[in-house]
Amino acid sequence: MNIQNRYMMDLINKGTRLDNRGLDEYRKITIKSGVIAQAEGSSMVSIGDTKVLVGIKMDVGEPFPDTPNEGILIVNAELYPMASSSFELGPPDENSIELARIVDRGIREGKAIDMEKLCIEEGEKVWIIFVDIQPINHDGNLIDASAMAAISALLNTKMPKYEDGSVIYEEKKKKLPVKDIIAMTTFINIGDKVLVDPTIEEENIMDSRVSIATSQNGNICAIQKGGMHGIKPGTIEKIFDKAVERGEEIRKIIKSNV
Amino acid sequence: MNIQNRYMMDLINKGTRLDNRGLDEYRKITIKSGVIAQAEGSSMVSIGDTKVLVGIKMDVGEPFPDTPNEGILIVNAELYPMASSSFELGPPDENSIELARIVDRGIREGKAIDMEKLCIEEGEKVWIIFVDIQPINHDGNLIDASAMAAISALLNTKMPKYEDGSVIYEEKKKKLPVKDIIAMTTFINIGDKVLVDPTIEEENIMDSRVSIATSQNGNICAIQKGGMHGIKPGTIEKIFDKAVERGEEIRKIIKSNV
Amino acid sequence: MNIQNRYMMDLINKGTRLDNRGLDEYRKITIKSGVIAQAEGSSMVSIGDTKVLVGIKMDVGEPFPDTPNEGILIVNAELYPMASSSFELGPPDENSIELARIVDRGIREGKAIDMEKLCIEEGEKVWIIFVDIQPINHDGNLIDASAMAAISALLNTKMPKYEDGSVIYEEKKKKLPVKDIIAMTTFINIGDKVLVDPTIEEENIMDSRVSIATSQNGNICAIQKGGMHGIKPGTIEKIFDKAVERGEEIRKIIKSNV
Amino acid sequence: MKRVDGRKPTEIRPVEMKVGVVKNADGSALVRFGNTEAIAAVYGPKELHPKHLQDNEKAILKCTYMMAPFSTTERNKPGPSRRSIEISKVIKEAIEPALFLEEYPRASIDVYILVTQANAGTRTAGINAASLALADAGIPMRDLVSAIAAGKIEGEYVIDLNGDEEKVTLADIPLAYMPREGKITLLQMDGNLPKEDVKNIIKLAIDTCKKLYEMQKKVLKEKWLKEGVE
Amino acid sequence: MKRVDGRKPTEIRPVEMKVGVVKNADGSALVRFGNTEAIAAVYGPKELHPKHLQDNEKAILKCTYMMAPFSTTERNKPGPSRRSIEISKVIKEAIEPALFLEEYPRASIDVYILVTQANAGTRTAGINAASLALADAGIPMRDLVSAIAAGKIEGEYVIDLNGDEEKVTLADIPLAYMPREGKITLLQMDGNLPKEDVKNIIKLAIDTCKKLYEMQKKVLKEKWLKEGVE
Amino acid sequence: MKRVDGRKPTEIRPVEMKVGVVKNADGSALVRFGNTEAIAAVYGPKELHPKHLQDNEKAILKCTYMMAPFSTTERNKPGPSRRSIEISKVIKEAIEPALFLEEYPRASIDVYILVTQANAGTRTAGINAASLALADAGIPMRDLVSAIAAGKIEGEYVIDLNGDEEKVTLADIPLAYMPREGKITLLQMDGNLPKEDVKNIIKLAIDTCKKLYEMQKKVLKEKWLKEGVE
Repeated sequence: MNIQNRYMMDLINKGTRLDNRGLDEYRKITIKSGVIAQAEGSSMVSIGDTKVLVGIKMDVGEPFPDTPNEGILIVNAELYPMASSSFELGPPDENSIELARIVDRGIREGKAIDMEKLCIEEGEKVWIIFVDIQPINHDGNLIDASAMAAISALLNTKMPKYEDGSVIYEEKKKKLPVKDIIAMTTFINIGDKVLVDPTIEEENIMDSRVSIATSQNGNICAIQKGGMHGIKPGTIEKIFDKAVERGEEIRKIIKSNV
Repeated sequence: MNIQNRYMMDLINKGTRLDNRGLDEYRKITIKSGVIAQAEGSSMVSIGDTKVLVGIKMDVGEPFPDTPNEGILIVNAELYPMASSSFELGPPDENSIELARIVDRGIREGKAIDMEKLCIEEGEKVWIIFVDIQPINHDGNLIDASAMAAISALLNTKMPKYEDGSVIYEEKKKKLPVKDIIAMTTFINIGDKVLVDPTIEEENIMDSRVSIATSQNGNICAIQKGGMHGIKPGTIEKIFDKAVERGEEIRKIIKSNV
Repeated sequence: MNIQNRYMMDLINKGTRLDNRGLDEYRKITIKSGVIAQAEGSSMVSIGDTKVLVGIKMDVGEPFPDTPNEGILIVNAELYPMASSSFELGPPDENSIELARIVDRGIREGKAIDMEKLCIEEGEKVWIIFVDIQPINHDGNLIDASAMAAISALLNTKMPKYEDGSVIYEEKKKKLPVKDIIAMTTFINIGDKVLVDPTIEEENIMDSRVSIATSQNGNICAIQKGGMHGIKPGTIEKIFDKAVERGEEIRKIIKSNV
Repeated sequence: MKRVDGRKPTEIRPVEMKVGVVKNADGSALVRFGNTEAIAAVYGPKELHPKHLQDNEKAILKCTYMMAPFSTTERNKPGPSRRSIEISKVIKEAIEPALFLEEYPRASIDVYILVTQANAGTRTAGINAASLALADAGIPMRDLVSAIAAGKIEGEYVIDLNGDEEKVTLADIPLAYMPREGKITLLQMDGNLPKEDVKNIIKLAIDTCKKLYEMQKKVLKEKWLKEGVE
Repeated sequence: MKRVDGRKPTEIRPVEMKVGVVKNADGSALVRFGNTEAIAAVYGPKELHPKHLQDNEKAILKCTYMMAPFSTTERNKPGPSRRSIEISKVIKEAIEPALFLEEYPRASIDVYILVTQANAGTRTAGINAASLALADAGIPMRDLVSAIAAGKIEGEYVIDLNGDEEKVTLADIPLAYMPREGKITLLQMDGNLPKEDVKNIIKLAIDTCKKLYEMQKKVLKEKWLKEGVE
Repeated sequence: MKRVDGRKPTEIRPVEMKVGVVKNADGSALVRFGNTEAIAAVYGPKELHPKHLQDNEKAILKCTYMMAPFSTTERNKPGPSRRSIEISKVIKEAIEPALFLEEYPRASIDVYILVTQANAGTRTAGINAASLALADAGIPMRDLVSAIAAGKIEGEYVIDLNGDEEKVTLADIPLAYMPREGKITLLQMDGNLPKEDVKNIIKLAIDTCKKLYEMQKKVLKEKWLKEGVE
């Protein structure tokens, strides 16, 4: 382990971090919505130096056979090397797929969108919502920034008109029926310490990572453990408690930016 | 040439093999059908340590324009590296494509399936039969093992019900209309010797390989020569005679396992 | 810079070239049309040792939503390594895509084909024209050879019959409605010299490349600048004048071969 | 509460575990829970090629999870999907904590999982099989990894969901656990439940992992005994 | 003649230029013309891996132009398209003339352009941003590269076409120019016009590039002043 | 029996053979049988890059068979297909027996075949062309390889099936043969016939290969004579 990492570890063991934050403290969060003229909804979220842009596009298509009266949600993440030298050109890799699927599960399982309101004609035509996650700068905690930007962009979305079999993107009126504001909180553990909102340097030395999506009523609606080490059941339980608390705060920040 | 190969050559020239078989002798063959709950038909075939699992899936789709009243046969082989360190991850390579196409030609040209009985509505809807070949362990003679598993799986197949435009996989009654039991026999030649059922070690030193599919009436319905050496016309003729004989035996084994 | 390149440069500065041509002089051009029995139109063009074969295939499909009463033009180039050791196997790379798109733009913007005459049923069925560019030997100036072969092949094209929803390739009668004969002329500059019809050796030492498509009335309908150096506005203007002149000559050659 | 297949809430499906099912591999295993079956094969540790991909400080563990095309009711299109790529990643992260990769610098250990039958719980079946296959390959391990999914149906916590149950459970929580180390190595959840429920489901899954752990050890012991005899 | 958005024929859309927008990059910039916006980030010069791709005589410049899926009215499918591959190529050829690649043998300089909003003129916005990002990265340059598209509508030459205008212009001529060197580094045309018109449109585009050049220099100067202060 | 195109059963279509049709290649040839035409080009032997793909004991022969998109009645989608990948493999195995690859360790010999017109018999036309191209490249060969397909229509054995005949033949048997060595290097069959028929068809194909062999030798001799003169 190099000197910087050892120093970081020492600080963490003392309950503080390279950027002077407490282990439980987020970096500064800013949300700017409605930043993309061509998108139905959009939001740029910064958490410290991590910046993620999410745009929402909508289209009309056939529903899945098993949900003939529900809209379709498609979440996609592009880890374009512009945002980090750790990203690579090419088709989506396991990291970009995992990121998209975690955010997808949070929205889907948390029933953030009223999918039945997106049905135009049962079994024939429903709205498709494309949530495209585009990191602009990656300095750790992409998952929380992406989820926050996705929810903020969905809250910002106005649906285009659908008339005579075509989507009229020029006319946007109705808001997207968002039912719940999902909050995603990611924790990493290093030794026996648990940190929120890791920077990239902290992620590089983490033992494991747990991301938890919670809905407005405090329920947990998605979990994803990552990282190359195991984690104790007791630590997981503590993280659940924190996730519900933290989720409330994140929800407040998101709401105050609508 | 290394010592083991030289020793194998010596044995072969004396008319025997590393595993004490005669040149004309197959390894032990076992067939277990109906092993996959989710498949319409399935069979696991072992020839010595070579193990191939074939599953049959059926679906309904549009016929090809030039055969509007016939079902569609699709044969696919996945050389997943689980089964051999000589296989590689990635899209099908020339070996997996050749394997699938040899088996496909045997079934197709030998008219093993009554394709016209698979027509639901001429020009509109026909049954598609997917034959998926999945080697579990590759110790030589994949072609014969795959063909035997494919035919056995087809014989084991029960067609799902088709009702009101959808396939009901839960209800399976009618047997697939199998008309002919194709037998595939592969020979390799090493010098002027001809061997059946080669192990992987024998395949590694072979001059050439000839696979022959025969139908119940003793006709030849597909041939594929492989390998990096030429083969004499006289040897080919002898192989044809043996292929017809051997085919009879293989057919018996297949039938006794239905 | 190696000796041959230095010698080439010296010659060019004196106004001549390795193959004794003047800077403004094309190599010998030959056009042979109707060389592919299976194609609706075809042409093999040689410019010196550069040889390009273009074949035209037609089919019927749905029009693009924004041009419901127009046919569809698809231009594709395959830089198969048969034609040059600088080509590589694999999906189209930037060079093959650029080549196809330059030729496409010349034909499209020059309105070489009367696309409205290719409408069979508005919004439903239109003719699709596939222009496939297949270099046989690459000795420089692929762009001009490809464009010339494409136009010659289009002029050579007879449309198949369309009856009862299917294309009858066996019956070809009507000529493709070609309205304009586009001429493509490519110039390279090396230092302050401008050369037409570069060989591969000349392309290897060029500063920049400008390709210009002109239509029969002398208008410019497509430009593409390439190469790793900038070019002066004055040089560009001179090239425009030459392009219009040269275009006339090329059009004559094309016409004389119809 | 009676489950669709007659099981009790905390009862797992009939389990089959076998090692040595793929002769060519350095280690292999088959694990079946009812109509869910996975085969795992391990190749390695072996020198990694090409060399520029080697890690000088540890072995590189590669995990691939693949479903046979015939393993699902509707044919599963061959080739990797977004789902299978994510599962390959979480399986790797579930297994790696059990290995001493730092003991094999410049090497690779390749784990291939093939799902031959899919009726829910394929990733956990795959982890159980992979863990057995690694042990069968004789690779030193901190611990075996055991895995199972659990959920909540009609007010009761249920273990080892099958395909029908997966559609109605309030949550699907696959979990992998190293019993001796006392550590969770895989944890995912799809669903919507208060955190207390989630905690209880995790406890149930951990308890079941401990039972699977005993079964895994038994299978390995039998194999070693048999080998000793031969 | 009044343009659809009220501009005069030779008037560009409201321009925004910023540098340093991507912290991780060695240099970066954002350039916006109305509702067309591109971000460029530069990584390098740095040693190129794997080694067998290195050029012993110069750095290898790689340019990638990508559109965000939400940057267009109809969602743009992710991944490279024939159009984006061609544009990546011409952008590289527009930028390379400004660099001293021979100063960095065996190195690579990677330029990534992301179009976040597309309302015509994305390649020229991308070139302006890339040129700023290279300067922001402190890479020595022969000159800045400025770029704009021009055309002819209803008898008048017009600069900086927007999406609506792109559909009706008689020609769409994107151009990149190094003002101090006096050289055109990108020139393309789609359209149908007499050569005199084309020459005039090129002149108009060059004049506008000179103005953009001043804006680019101002943005860089401000950044350097600010850095000096800090 | 009269064939659709008026040929006798044992008559091949009009044949054209030319060498040196691709200047850039080390050797090249065009072979046409009626409306079936293939061009082959050979590059090599040359050092194989990257080095880790080299074989220290012999040259690596690579064969690629590709159909031009316009070579078929319905446009052939560009890029490799399952069919073309299989044919590339069997062509390689048809040609390799004629070469002394062990004479060129660490080298590669690349054979590219382009089918420009497809009216049945493209793989055999490709083999004839590849064999000529290898000889044209001056690569030492054990023997030339000649190839033709044969079948049985209306009770008669017929040689060199065309596209219409391919649809009605009881068997389609493409074969490649080294006449001096007396060895078959390609043999495939689609069809359904007693083994005696198959044997007879093979004999017919071998006889025809011997005639093609003479034509191939003549074309090469003419080329060498001409070169001697120049």
